Amino acid sequence: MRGIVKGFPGVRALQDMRLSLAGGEVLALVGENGAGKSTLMKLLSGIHTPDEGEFFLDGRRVRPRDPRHAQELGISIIHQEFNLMPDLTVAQNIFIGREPRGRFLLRDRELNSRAGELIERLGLSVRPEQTVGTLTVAQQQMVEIAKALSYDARILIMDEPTAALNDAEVAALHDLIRRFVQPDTGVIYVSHRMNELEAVSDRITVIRDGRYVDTLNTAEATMSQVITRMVGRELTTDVGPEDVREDRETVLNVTGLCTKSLLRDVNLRLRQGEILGLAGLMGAGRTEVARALVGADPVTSAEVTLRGRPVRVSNPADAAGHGIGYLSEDRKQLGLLLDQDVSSNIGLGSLRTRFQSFGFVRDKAVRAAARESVESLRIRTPSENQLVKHLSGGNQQKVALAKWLVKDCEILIIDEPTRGIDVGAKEEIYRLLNDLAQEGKSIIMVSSELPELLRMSHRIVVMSEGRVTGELSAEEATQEKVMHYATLRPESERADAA
Amino acid sequence: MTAPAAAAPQQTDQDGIRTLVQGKVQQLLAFASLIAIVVFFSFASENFLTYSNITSVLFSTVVIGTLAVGATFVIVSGGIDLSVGTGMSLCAVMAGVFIVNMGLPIWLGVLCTLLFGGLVGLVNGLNVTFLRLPPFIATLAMMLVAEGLALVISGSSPIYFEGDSGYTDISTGSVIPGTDFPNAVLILAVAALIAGVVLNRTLLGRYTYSIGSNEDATGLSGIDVRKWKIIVYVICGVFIGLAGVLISARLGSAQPATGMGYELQAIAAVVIGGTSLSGGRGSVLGTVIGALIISVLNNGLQITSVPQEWQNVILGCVIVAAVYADQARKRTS
Amino acid sequence: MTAPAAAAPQQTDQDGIRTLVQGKVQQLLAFASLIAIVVFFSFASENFLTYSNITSVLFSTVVIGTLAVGATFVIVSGGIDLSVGTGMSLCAVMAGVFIVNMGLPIWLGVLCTLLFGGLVGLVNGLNVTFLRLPPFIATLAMMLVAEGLALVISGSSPIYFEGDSGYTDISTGSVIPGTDFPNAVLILAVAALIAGVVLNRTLLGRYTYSIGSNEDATGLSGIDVRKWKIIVYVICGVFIGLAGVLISARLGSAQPATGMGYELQAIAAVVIGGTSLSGGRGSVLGTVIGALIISVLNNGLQITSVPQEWQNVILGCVIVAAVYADQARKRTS
Amino acid sequence: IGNTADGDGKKPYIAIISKGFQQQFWQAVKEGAEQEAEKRGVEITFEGPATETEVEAQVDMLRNSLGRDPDAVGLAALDSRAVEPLLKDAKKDDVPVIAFDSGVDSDIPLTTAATDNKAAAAAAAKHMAKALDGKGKVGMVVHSQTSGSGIDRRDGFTDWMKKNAPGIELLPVQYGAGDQTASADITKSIIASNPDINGIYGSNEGSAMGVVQGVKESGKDDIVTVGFDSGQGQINAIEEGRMRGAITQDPGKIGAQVVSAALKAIKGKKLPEVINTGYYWYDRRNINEPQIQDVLYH
Ligand SMILES: Nc1ncnc2c1ncn2[C@@H]1O[C@H](COP(=O)(O)OP(=O)(O)OP(=O)(O)O)[C@@H](O)[C@H]1O
Ligand SMILES: Nc1ncnc2c1ncn2[C@@H]1O[C@H](COP(=O)(O)OP(=O)(O)OP(=O)(O)O)[C@@H](O)[C@H]1O
Ligand SMILES: [Mg+2]
Ligand SMILES: [Mg+2]
Repeated sequence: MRGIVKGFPGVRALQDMRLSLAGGEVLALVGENGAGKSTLMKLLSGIHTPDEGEFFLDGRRVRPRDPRHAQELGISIIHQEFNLMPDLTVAQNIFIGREPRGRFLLRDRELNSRAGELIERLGLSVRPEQTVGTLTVAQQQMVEIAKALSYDARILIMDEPTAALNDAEVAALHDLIRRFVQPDTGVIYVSHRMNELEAVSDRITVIRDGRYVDTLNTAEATMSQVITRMVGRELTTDVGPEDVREDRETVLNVTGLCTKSLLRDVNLRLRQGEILGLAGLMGAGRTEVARALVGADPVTSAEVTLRGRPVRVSNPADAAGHGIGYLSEDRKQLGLLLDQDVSSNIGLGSLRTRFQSFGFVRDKAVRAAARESVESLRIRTPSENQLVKHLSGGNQQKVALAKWLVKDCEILIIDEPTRGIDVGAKEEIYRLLNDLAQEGKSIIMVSSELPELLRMSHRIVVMSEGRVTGELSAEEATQEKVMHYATLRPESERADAA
Repeated sequence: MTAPAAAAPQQTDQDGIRTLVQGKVQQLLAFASLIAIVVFFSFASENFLTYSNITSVLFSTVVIGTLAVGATFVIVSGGIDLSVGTGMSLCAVMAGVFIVNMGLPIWLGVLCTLLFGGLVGLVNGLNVTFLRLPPFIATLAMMLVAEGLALVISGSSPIYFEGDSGYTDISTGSVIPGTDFPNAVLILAVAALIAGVVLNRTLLGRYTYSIGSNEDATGLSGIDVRKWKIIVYVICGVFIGLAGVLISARLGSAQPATGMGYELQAIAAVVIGGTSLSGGRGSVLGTVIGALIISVLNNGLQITSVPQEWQNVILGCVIVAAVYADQARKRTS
Repeated sequence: MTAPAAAAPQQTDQDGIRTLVQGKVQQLLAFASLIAIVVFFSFASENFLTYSNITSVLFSTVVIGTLAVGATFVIVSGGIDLSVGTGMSLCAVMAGVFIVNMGLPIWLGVLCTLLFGGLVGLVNGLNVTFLRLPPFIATLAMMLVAEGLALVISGSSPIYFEGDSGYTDISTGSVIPGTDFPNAVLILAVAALIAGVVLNRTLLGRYTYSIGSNEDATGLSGIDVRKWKIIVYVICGVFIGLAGVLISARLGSAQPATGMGYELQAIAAVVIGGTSLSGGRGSVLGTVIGALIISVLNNGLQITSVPQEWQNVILGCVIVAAVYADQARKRTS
Repeated sequence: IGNTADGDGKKPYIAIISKGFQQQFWQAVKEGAEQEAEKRGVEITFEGPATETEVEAQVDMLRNSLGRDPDAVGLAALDSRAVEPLLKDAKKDDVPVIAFDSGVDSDIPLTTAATDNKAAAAAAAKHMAKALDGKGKVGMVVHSQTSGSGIDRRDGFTDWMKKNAPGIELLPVQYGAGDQTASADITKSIIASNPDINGIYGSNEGSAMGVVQGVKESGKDDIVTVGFDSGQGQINAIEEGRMRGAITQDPGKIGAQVVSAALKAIKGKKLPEVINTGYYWYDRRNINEPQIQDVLYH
């Protein structure tokens, strides 16, 4: 493709963009948040139409009109934001539009068995007849992947498929990709995880500010070259945790946390000024711990003390009252008001404490704070009045995070805080989190990116199947040790899990 | 709202059997509210559980039930249809025009009426998809237009199906030999069965749930959302036409001014039956149970001679209790 | 549905000025439909644009307008309130009980009525939050209960405010010296103004939009969603009470059976005014314009002597046209 | 301004506001008024709210029609108090007001053309009692518990029964909003809970037809039904013997009287205080008599 231009009201998303994908290769597409990657992919799959420019497929000029047309052209896409029907089952989602059927009726048995085969082939941990709305974000991501792979596509576009995945699942996905690539098929792979580009891609195309910058052969390029081209400057990656003295006060102490569905006897201790990493594989129960702590889900038993005083947190408002904040891993469903603007979103959590007088909202103050966040997190938006749904995925994530940074929480529980955020901005966020810890705030950080956890945490608690299986200090923690505990099967009563 | 399990169609599969049984149990539990009410009234009045009273309860469910089954499609797809009530009067009037004024044979007149109902639905569907009007507005407008047109076409007076005693048999006759079990009830049963199969087992049904669940994602999956939405409204329209036939056959006349208010009752039946107004979830069986709950309550309160001004008060409280119990059960199971 | 810019609160700021102006222009354009209708009728009938007819139109907007402004809160928060119509009759009856039967002074009677309205809203709010009933069901039940209670309490006959001519002055009197401009219109204006400020500028308003936009996300942001939702229903209830006072003062009597059907008109006014039924978007100004569009159309069609059976047909078509034009403009701008 | 009637050759204009519009009864009133208007060379408009509970809508209609500068107004008020201020306005502008159907509790209307609903309902009760030989159980399906006509036709019926037919047991009144289907369902419930019922009364066309329908569907053909109003369905039912008989008013005459009285008022002539428009009992025996045929509407 060449000469692609696409504008939105107030934004020029793409200018003179070009790209080429050869048969049998995996092309990685990288760029900062808001650089225009997703927009480009949407043009390819017929969701948007370009203002200018043209696409060529096998030398023939094509113009994807709509998603169906793109499918017919052999283009299959995994969107950055999920496009799943929460009320339908996994199988129904995967084969939507291609249901096996007889003359009149659908053949659901066949549907389920086909989905079952596919799921098995991909090694997913879901059942075909599970309702998608009940799955975790990571599982939903896997369903998206299964859906895209189930088309016999020639070009597979994956927009940040691994943002919500664990290393193990990422490896499995890369396996799949390698199996998918045939001499006449190709993959465009968008990711912010630099280390996986080496593993999966053949070439890397870098874009910046909606413009084409360069294309490198993965084998010849170093990551710092890529990053420099991406952000237009050198990055320093020197942030790491400052030491926390052991004798610091314990802020939050949780013992015997159980929930109906998964958690069994979880114990946690969080010290002042500490960043506590929570590691585990998909479905280990980290998100459940976080949600249980802020009272978003009911717990069957738990003893929680806050600075030594026992407290009962029965809903997130209580938690907020105690100075506990929670950033959800699911920004779209649980984190953001998509139809509202950036400043409303950023101000939401602290309206009552920071931005009101006599019940009236002080809009100027909200907007000033929002502008500050936009600057410090480098949120790419025309103004703080832009609606959040018009931001790129990574920038939405930054807005969700900014809401909690603006609010002065004593304890911050952040679930996959850097999901979909580019390398440059990640550094900013790490720096900010570190500063918070320095100020004496305590942070529980859930992340599926082990390197990130290893780098940021003072202590790492590892979970598996709803139990805590290990605890490692920053010094002793290594990738191998964490994985060891994460894959440990607690001598669980498998019966009651079933 | 929080109950995932009233969810979309259930499948049969080795793995899925547990889900299936759970689902059935829950439907059974929704049914339980109805049973509880029936049991209560059976004790409250000896006249309640008689053959003739049961038929009359079923008969009184027919019109609301038919409208509600049609509306289920629209509501599952995430829309709403306020035009079912006055649309029904308009269709009844058109049945009169076709059969009485134009002298068409009954079967043809009925067919034309169903098609006319489909036309009403088509206009709704086009307004919702092509003009992109909110369904509430599009169908509210149709409600007003249908109310007016029914009066205009009929000249504001009922059309009587005089000579055609065959026509009233559609509702009040009985094909079951030796009984007076009204055909209308059988027609509703068959229509609901077909609707249930369509919603559960066909492409159309699948896409209806899909659109209601996430319209954008459905579109991005390459499905022509507009087309299917229009079809959904047309189906609802055909049910409006059917209700128009059933009510006019029951009364022996097309009453042009009788439909207003039925829409709220129909939607209430759908929602009591566990279909979510935000779309994506629901079932025809639930709707039928919802419609039955309403008519059993009405009948039971009348039969136990509760003073009429108290009937609505009690009706409101029982609806709250029934829906609450239903939801609470779903949450815990 | 697709119009982003009727969105949440507008801000004033250097940067925001363009957005602000755009927002205002769009509200102006929604207003344009109203103006177009007014201009049309001015040409169609010389009796339309007279002082007395304008006051007539405004006066006839009062009750629907008041209910619609209250319902705006609920709808912006993502709920719905079907009980505003019969709730209003119940409040009117209670005003009669307080003032006529119990002999309270007028101001106290009115205050008690507003509180009673708040109580109705409180029950709705509790049913929606603690019993987790779908708002449609909770308020449908309240609609039935209120309808029944109004009849029970009043003994099914109107309560007349005979001796208290002061009471009717609340609606029909005029505080503007030398005119007969009805107070009710001024009261609606003031109430709408306060509601607008509350919805746009206060914490409550902001949370109302947030809850309507994404209830889960709002809750996880540490906001006590239940509490604020209850408050929203209570506010709507107070407006129901106010409407009860205004209508009974206008009619000089509390009519126990007059409210049914107002809920649909009130919700229609809200939706025509650009508030989305799925919550998160809308404005009080839009609602007032929506209510005006309905009453101007009613008045204009009556005053130009359009045959009554055609009035609803035309009303429906104009609503489609007005809402479509409004949305098309929003899309292009 | 009120007097465009004479000088400039424009036809006089009479605005008529009724209690309803869609029901047969009001359509017949409208027709009578229109025929009279044509004959007398006047222009009229006729409108009414959708149901008899919509007091405010009627007030708005009256207000709007006053805005059209009528030469006279015909009004069937749903609630007298509610229209009082507007009647005062009319008087101020010298617009004569003719009340019809039920009286307006005010001295402004120059005359009232109405049927005595209570007396009419009493007549229905009398015929019911006669048909049952003065004993048995009687149910009532009434169209409204709040509107004037509903209350009068209920009370007229019950009062007469209590006073004159001690052998008749009246069941609690049920209300069906005049909706035929709802009234039919109610009738069937009444029959189900009182299998020994002997007669049922329906207080307007929709209720009466619903009663007939309900009786038919329940198969208890020996139940005596009496009703109110006429209409093709009711006439058929009476001819086929499914209904004993009904009270009809003379809506056409009411409409005509309103127009002619209004014309007299415009010309400044004196009017009687009440114009009784009468009511008639009709049944299988007398239905074909000319004076009955005259007052039946369909
Ligand atoms: N519908 C829209 N309306 C307005 N602006 C938009 C819209 N969609 C995208 N944009 C803008 O276009 C730019 C490119 O967005 P895009 O989603 O392509 O970024 P991206 O490279 O995928 O970023 P990320 O890594 O965060 O996913 C952004 O500045 C974004 O704000
Ligand atoms: N709403 C729900 N209904 C049913 N099961 C759920 C629900 N939410 C989570 N689960 C199940 O609970 C388990 C734990 O999920 P959780 O989200 O806590 O894991 P996690 O460690 O955060 O993993 P990840 O986020 O990577 O998937 C999963 O197996 C998931 O299927
Ligand atoms: Mg992106
Ligand atoms: Mg998680």
